Amino acid sequence: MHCERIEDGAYWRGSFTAMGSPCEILIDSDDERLANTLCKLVRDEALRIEHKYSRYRVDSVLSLINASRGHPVTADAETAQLLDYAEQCHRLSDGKFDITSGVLRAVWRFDGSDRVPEAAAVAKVLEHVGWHKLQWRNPVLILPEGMELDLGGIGKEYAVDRCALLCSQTAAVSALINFGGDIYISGPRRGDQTWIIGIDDPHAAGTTGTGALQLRRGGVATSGDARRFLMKDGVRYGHILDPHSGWPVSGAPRSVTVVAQTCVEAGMLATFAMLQGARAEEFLREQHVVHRCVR
Amino acid sequence: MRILTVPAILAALLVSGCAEVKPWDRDLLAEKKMQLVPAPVDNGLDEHIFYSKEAASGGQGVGGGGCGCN
Amino acid sequence: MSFSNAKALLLIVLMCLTLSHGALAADTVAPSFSLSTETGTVKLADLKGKVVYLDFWASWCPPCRKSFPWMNEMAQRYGQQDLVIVAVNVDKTRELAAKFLHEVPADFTVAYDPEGKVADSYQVQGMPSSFIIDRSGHIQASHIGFREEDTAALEGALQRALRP
Amino acid sequence: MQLESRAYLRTALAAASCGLLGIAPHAMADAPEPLQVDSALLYYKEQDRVNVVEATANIKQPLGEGEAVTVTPTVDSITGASPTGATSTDKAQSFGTDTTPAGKLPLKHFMDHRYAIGLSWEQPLDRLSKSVLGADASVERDYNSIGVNGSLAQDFNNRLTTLSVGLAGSLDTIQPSGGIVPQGLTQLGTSSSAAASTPTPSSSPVFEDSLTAVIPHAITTASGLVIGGGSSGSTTSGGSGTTGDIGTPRQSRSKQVIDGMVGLTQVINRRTLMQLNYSLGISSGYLTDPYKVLSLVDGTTGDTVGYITELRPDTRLRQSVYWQTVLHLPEDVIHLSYRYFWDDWGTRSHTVDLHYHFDLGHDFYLEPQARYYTQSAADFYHHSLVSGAPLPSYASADYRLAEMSSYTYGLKLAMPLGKDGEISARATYMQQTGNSHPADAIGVQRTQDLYPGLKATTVQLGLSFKL
Repeated sequence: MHCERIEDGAYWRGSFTAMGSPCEILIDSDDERLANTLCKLVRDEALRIEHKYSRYRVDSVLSLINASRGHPVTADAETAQLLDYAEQCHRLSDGKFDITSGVLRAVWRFDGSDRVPEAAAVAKVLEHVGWHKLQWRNPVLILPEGMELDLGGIGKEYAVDRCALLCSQTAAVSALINFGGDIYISGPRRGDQTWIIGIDDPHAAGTTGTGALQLRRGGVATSGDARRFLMKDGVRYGHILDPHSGWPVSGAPRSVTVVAQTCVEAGMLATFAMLQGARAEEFLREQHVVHRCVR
Repeated sequence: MRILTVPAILAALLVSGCAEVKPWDRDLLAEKKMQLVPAPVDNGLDEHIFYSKEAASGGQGVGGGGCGCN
Repeated sequence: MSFSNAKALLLIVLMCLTLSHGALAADTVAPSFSLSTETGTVKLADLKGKVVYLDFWASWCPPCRKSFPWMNEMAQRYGQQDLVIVAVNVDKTRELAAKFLHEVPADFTVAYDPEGKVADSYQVQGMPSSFIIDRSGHIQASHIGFREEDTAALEGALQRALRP
Repeated sequence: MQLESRAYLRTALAAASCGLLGIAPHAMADAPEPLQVDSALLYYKEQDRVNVVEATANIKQPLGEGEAVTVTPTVDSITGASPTGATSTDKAQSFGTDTTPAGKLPLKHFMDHRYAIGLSWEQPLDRLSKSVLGADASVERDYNSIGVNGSLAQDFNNRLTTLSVGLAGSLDTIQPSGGIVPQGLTQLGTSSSAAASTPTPSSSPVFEDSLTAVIPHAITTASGLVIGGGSSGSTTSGGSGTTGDIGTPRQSRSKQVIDGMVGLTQVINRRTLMQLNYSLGISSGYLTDPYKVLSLVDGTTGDTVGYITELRPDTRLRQSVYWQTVLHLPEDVIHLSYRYFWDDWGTRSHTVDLHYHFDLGHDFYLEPQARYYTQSAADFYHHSLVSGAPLPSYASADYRLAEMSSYTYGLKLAMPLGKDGEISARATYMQQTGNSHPADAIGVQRTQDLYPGLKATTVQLGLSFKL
């Protein structure tokens, strides 16, 4: 954990790595002791959530569920809330958002190559995909063998909002929390100033090309990642998969960034927009949210 | 009818007496309890009872369910 | 109802109609103001060169509740193009405004004018009322009330004012 | 992929996300406005007379920008006994199966259910004016009503003044239970009508069952003379008469009511609002109460010797001036109104109504109410008629047309329910008093209370919430 004073920005910045992404917290305050407290608080919470819901940790709650082989598992309160939320998003997206679609990564590896899987291979994996195939009656979950849950679309954004909540409960100070592009801003900076957020330009990974956002409060999330795609016979396959077909959503933009009241909501709206494929921009305009859509 | 000169004068007083209340000074007037009929359902029930127990009726508004309780 | 009384009543009402007068006309210089905000003060003079969307609102005014999300969107959409939104609250106490802002957050500057002095200098006619002040400090447009169908015209006026 | 309707999805997703984090969702510009329900259950009880249980609700669905549709269903059930119009006398009187002991006011037991529905559509025409169009219908065992109404309100003078005009019309049909619409001013039970001028009914009135019209078919008068069962009538005992010949349709009458109103609302100052309405109403058609009679008394002894059906004019012109003021004290609010009502039936009435809204803080409030009402008698009101004397053209002994005054006291307590709801309890007590010993009472009538008056209490539970 590294906590340093950024003189020109007049804020403290804590940085660490969690959930496979660079994480930072910016605190609009001159109080070094408070900054350190908040940095530690945020890091601990981020690591707690990562340990609990990471696919890569054998002892995580998610791994235990994925290894339950059809035996009922009783979920704790926090996990139950996340499953309820996933179920609501599944319903609201007409089944397009499905946390059981993670297993498709077995046949889809978006490394810029042209290795598009055979239809048969995709169909085989598809047998283990589908929220309707499991049984979820809070707090008991029955996950058939071969199926896996993946909180990819929710976990990081949830961690951002959780950390922001803990910060605002600890001190009435403006803080910006950024876990790999998923951001929450708790309130206006001193002097009623805004935080300025640059948006990655997928065409030139790493440079802020598509204009910046000035925000006093709210969640920002980005769905879509320029670096993960396949290219075959001149056709670009984005990495957003349609759980019904098992194939990438056609005509999806390269990335969508959305601003909403919370990071979780912004992330879900961005994901819903990507799942709309060609209709992404129209969907976002209908939602009356501030957004950036990059094709 | 002579009797109507009273309302005409009342109206004159009513309207001419209007101090210019600025839009930003209408906080009290916007409150629910300051509406002319703050509880329409209570009002409707009362009107129904008095309509069926007295000769006089109405006066406050127009329309609203006929009833055989004359 | 005898005819003479009816005439009298109508005359009085018509007389009353003439009392009202419009808000500040377009192209007049926007009256200057200095108002306190949550974290300091905001002065119109400091905003020279920027386009200001000045909105008068109160916690007890239902359409105002609808205008805030739209103003948030405008603040985020045109913030970098020198648009400054100043929402002047005319509630008599700060608590009423605070309760409103808790439910309907503002991503723009909120200023307080409990006596309505600035509202009076702009001859506000209704709640909410908004004024678009161009970069040279002149009122380009004013609008009373807030309805969903008004937003297109309002955004158009903002874009015209923002055009360099 | 067809996502849920846009506005619903955004609200549902925001709510779900905030639910996950345990925080309250922020208001959104185009969130669909919630349904507003204001409902109430009323229990109305008169001393020895009528009981009414009524349930009603205003269900309002805003459609955005000030437009809204409101549905108002109402159900009430009325049971008990209502005065027949006959006066009490020092001897027992019997009406069909009901026997009224000496000194008691003859009452008629009945039961009825009323189902009513109202619909109104409120629409803003421009920033300063709005229109409300409505329709309503109500159905009872013996009374149906359908009506339409419309009103227009225009704001002037920076919304300090509002001029509103309204119009309503309704068509009511009356089908007396018993199937017969009695001939007015016709003596009961005798084939020959006391008043030569009115045609004799083909057969004496025959009645359906114990719920029949109040008109008896056989009377034992004070002197033991049995009137009734005339030459053509088939006296039925046990009150389970037949409805005339089988298959003849039940007789009915209709009446039309048109009401107009012009209203002026004016903001006087920051704390005071006033309203002044002038209303005009014309009712025409069958305005008589088919169930009411008048006692025929002996000119010297005052003994009841018979009964005669009432008859009211078939038109009525009603006018009223209504003034209300609402005054905001530092915390509390006073609602005071005065109404002067007059009609071409000769009734003049004054009504003063005062509500004092005690603000107890945090949306709790206590609201005592006091109402004073007084009216003069209709020209054709008579507590009874002298047998043998020339009949007036119209006559009714309905206590609601008599000279009387009434006091009503009420108290309402309300408290908030959740974020936008309210639960309330309300009770009122009403007492009507009139002239019990009129100067023109004859003989034995002087010993009787010719205007027993009415005492009634109500208990009402209210529930408002948003869905």
